[in-house]
Amino acid sequence: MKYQAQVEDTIYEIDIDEDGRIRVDGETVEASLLQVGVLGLYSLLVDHESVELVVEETQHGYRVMLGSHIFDVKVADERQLRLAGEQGALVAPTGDLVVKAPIPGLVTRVLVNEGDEVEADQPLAILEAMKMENELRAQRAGVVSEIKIKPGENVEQGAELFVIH
Amino acid sequence: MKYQAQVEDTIYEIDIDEDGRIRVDGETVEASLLQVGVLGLYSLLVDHESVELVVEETQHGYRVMLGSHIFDVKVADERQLRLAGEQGALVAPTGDLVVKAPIPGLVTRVLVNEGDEVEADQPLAILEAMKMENELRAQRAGVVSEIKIKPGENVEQGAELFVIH
Amino acid sequence: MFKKVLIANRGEIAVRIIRACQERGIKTVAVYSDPDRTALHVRYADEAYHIGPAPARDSYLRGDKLIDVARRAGADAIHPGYGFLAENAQFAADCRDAGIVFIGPSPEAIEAMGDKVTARETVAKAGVPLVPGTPRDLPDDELIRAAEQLGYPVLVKASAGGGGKGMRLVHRPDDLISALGAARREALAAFGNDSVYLEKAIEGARHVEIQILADARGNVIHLGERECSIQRRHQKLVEEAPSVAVDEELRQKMGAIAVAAARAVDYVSAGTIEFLLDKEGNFYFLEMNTRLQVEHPVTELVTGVDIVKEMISIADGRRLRIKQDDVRMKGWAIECRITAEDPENNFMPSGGKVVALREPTGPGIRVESGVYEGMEVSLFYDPMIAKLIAYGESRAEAILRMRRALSEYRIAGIKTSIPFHRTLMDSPRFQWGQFDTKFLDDYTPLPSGDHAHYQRLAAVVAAMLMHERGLRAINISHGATQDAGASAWRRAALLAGLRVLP
Amino acid sequence: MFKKVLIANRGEIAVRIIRACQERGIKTVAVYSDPDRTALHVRYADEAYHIGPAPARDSYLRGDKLIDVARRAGADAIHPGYGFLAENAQFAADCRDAGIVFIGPSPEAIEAMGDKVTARETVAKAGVPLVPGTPRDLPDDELIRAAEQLGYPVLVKASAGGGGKGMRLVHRPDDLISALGAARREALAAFGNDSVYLEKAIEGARHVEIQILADARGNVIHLGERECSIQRRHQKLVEEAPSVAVDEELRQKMGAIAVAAARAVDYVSAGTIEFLLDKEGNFYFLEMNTRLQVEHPVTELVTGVDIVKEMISIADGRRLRIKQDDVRMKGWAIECRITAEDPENNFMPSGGKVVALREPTGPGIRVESGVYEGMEVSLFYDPMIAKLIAYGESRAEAILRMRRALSEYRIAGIKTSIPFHRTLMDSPRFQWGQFDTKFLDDYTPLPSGDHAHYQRLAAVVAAMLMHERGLRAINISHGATQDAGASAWRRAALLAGLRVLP
Repeated sequence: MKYQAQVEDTIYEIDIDEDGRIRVDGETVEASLLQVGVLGLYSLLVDHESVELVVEETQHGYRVMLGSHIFDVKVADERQLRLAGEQGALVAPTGDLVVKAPIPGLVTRVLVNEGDEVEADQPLAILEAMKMENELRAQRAGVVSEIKIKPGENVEQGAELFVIH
Repeated sequence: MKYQAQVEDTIYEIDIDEDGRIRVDGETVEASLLQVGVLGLYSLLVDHESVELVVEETQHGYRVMLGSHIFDVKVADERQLRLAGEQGALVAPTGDLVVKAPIPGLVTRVLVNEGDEVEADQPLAILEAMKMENELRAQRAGVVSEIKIKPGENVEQGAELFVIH
Repeated sequence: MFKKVLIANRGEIAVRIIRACQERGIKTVAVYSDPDRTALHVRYADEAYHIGPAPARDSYLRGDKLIDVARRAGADAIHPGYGFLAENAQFAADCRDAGIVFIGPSPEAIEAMGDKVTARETVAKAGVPLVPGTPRDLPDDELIRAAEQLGYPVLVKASAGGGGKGMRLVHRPDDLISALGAARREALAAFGNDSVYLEKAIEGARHVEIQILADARGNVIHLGERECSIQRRHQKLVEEAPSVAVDEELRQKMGAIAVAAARAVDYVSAGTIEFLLDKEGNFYFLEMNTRLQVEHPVTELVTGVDIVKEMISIADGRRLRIKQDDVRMKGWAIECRITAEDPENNFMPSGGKVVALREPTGPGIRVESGVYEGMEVSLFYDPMIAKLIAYGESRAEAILRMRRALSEYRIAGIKTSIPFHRTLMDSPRFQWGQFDTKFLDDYTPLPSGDHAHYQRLAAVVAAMLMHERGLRAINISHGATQDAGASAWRRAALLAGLRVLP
Repeated sequence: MFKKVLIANRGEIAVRIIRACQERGIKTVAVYSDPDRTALHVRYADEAYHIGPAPARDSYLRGDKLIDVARRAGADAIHPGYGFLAENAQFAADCRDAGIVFIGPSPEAIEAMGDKVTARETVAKAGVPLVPGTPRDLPDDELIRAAEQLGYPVLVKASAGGGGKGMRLVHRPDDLISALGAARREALAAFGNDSVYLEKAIEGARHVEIQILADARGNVIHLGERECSIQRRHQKLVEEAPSVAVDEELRQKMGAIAVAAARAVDYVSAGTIEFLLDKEGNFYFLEMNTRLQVEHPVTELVTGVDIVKEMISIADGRRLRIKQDDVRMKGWAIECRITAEDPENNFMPSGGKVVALREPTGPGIRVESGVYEGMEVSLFYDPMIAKLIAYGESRAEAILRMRRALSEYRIAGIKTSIPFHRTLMDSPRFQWGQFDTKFLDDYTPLPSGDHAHYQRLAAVVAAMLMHERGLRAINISHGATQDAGASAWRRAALLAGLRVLP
């Protein structure tokens, strides 16, 4: 079975055959991955290197924490790749990005206006929670097409706050 | 709902009503019992006393570890009590007791003969495991009615070794 | 000695105090809000009482309920920990009025040090050097004029409270008005009081504090310094003892000044005098924390003194068991605060359920924690959930142990500051001890040499997990029963070098 | 310094050595048998190699495989830990021949001290006092005559090996023949050699041992004593440093004798000289352990010396960093061995799956462990799975901390020695330090005053759990779907004061 895994900007072609042999971009690796008693904690031995990692499932793949690194990996199998056709399954999504509240809190300030162009990482609003002010930033560049909150509003975790086009 | 719980030689009458109020031998206690994240670990608050305990299910009830104590509790509900009739559901079992191997090992010596009367705690055999000799003792007094092993035999965990009548 | 102590707090500090009481043979009473029913402090205490819903103002800040529980439980003393009511003079007074010992300083000492402007005036009279600043309660226009005289940069600070709340650094006159507004809002929200004042910002300074212990018989000693310059938005993240910037001569000088500051308010109990230490070795009084400090363990490890047990003895009226000459710092200790915050996302608080936990152990490692497997980390309270402390014979050994321990620490299900600390321990500037309180403002972790390698491993892991899931799906759909499917999946998974524990 | 060290061991000691290497910046190579694939030592090491099936003779005792793995992995040294190949002179020689440094003494020193009779002869020449005894390899009839001359009670001991295997105490001539037979059988099974000898049994004696460190340049120092009298069937269960029976004068006397014993075999590395100490302060050489000892942490805590790191430095040819005059014992440390044994059932080994684990933490507590949640405790290996060590400024504080830590320790799914240690810490004779090596022979835990109270709580808990299960059954059978049933059950459970985490 063939897989494509994307981490940051790099795409890896991974092939796992019926006997469990693994090739990464054509190179054979010896790997053993075992869950170790508790949810999400795994022991990986790869060509004798020992790595312990924590894995969470995400919408398009897995979030893998190893060492002091955290990687969001998107992964697709042969079938998904075929369905996606020439483009590949792992092209970055386009269109609208909905910015949601990562924590519940009080909106103390809104720092952009509808129609503003924003950079990736630009602050959009200030959310107060646990008596601290937290900056909410844009995950990517774009145009603020909609603002769904006002200063003084209390928002729940996951509430939609902005749409960036 | 009425329950009878036996620990060692003491029997407790416990009543839990529809609102969760608990009476033990007629005395009301305020109790809250919560599992705390991992299997078998519980937090008990009883009349404000805080106790953490580890619970395992057993054939007739629960094995409860709290403080440095370990209690085997037999418990029966109203329905079981009715079925058991006058005698009560918690009468000690009579008849044959099968002594099983608590660990796998090599039988190095058998210390009793068929027909011997044995006391509770009397050594029955020596099992060697982990390079150590381990004494296997009678759980209760009785007569050795059957010996199912010979010195030099390897036994698996749970293998039947003796019958005490 | 006390028979029973109520701990008016939660989390790691409540656990720390319960342990100290147990080691003194004193019974303990925990209190808990709704979400804390199964918290460690509830389970480790001898007794536990419910005091209200999640918001602190309805539970841990309700002094009346706490005193009522203490009475019902027969507790003869209350330890407030830090935060919540620890520096609330009214609560300390209410305890006294109720005939319950408050394990901490007198209401008068809390009051005198609690308002920062009064505190500055009081210690200045005792000869303690101050950073130039303004009186409190000035209106904005007078503060603006005062800022010109002090010279920029200036620091806006809340008159009440601490922990960096309501604090703002201002470099240019243009930014002062908005900073005053923000600071007043934050102060009002945090302390119910929007009074602020200005201080000249000392640039390139370190935050160095002195731990003191004072008994009710007039004995006051200091336990040396702690270095707390690794801060983000005025919140300490890493502390150590001793400080690379303090030699024995400076230690005794700062210690003597700290003792004088404590004596100025007839201080009794454990307390901390915070100083700014500039590059030339000049130091200035910042404030006094009239309570047990988060970072007290680093001092305990280098001096061998159990500060919490000493606080309890002092509150019981006993004489300090140690004299200044007995205090020797030996070795080096570093503490990393483990917070439920996402260091990859600007330290945004991160709640959720702790699905897996493994704490580091072994030589030289101490963990102070309120975390357990299955815990729901609530956004109602402070995000600091644990502290990891490493001790070694030298600073280098302590850092190496901390690196080792951080690499063993696993908290799955929530985001924590652990990855931040791992990169910090690898930072050459941190390793050389070359930092001031601004260190984190322009801190970028060194690009790690193993990033590309680990990225590839992450990709392999994701493919293996997806492969495993595919095999499971196939086998379950082909299997006659779910059980048969599961065991077929197990077989298939084993073929692929995978195993799934039941 | 070494670039990479292979750890030829498993469990807590492999983890301990990996940590020491990491803190020295040395890469580590773990080895594992089939059941140990996910063991902590495999996960904590930088690399891991499979070496065979579960039985130690096919894996951890296969010196040839270990040397082969060291070559393949590019390891320049091997640390053997304790047990397995740690005192196997042939393995040490094979390492040397393969050009790999054995982190331990020379094969010659292991050989000289490994055979107890040779060891006695060697140290006697160096002026070390011995317990009167017989030569080895005598037939039973000569041993029986020799016993009469020594005077009863006598101790039958195996010539090879240690750890109490093949040892028998005999009080009456009538029992000697059967004891000789049993000891020979056990010795043959354990060491492949049925040679035994006799020693006069010293009654009322303590087991006190001296830790020594010796470098390759002729420097030999001792790190004071450890008290190891709390033994069951000659297996140590609790150790402490220092010993209540040793004052500074006796310490220096025993230390000097221990150094002389080490010098008698040109010893290099960490090692331990075991003595019997009688009530009059006379002491007799028992044996030398030519390896790292299980109980080394108590010495580390009171002296501040990291013994494992010192062993690595010494093996690298470095000079000892400390001199005898620098060694100071400060405070008190106690270790409890946590074994997978059932103290309620004659310490029968207890395998199984660890379904829940919480290790104690906090001030003065150190845990050395190979246990993790989900671990299958195998009966193939030694039942010691972890060590709990408490440090305090006095023996009383160390005991109180140990009690506190034991009360926090949770290992569910297997039986462990924790309940035994809890009652031991409450024993007045233990608290007063009044014990010898026979202490456990007639030890009965004090009847605890809370037994009846806890018995009642256990009954309440069982009824509540059965009630909860009944509610669940009712609600599931009434619910339209399983999900609805589960949530109805949750509601019902809440009514009953119960909550079930998902």
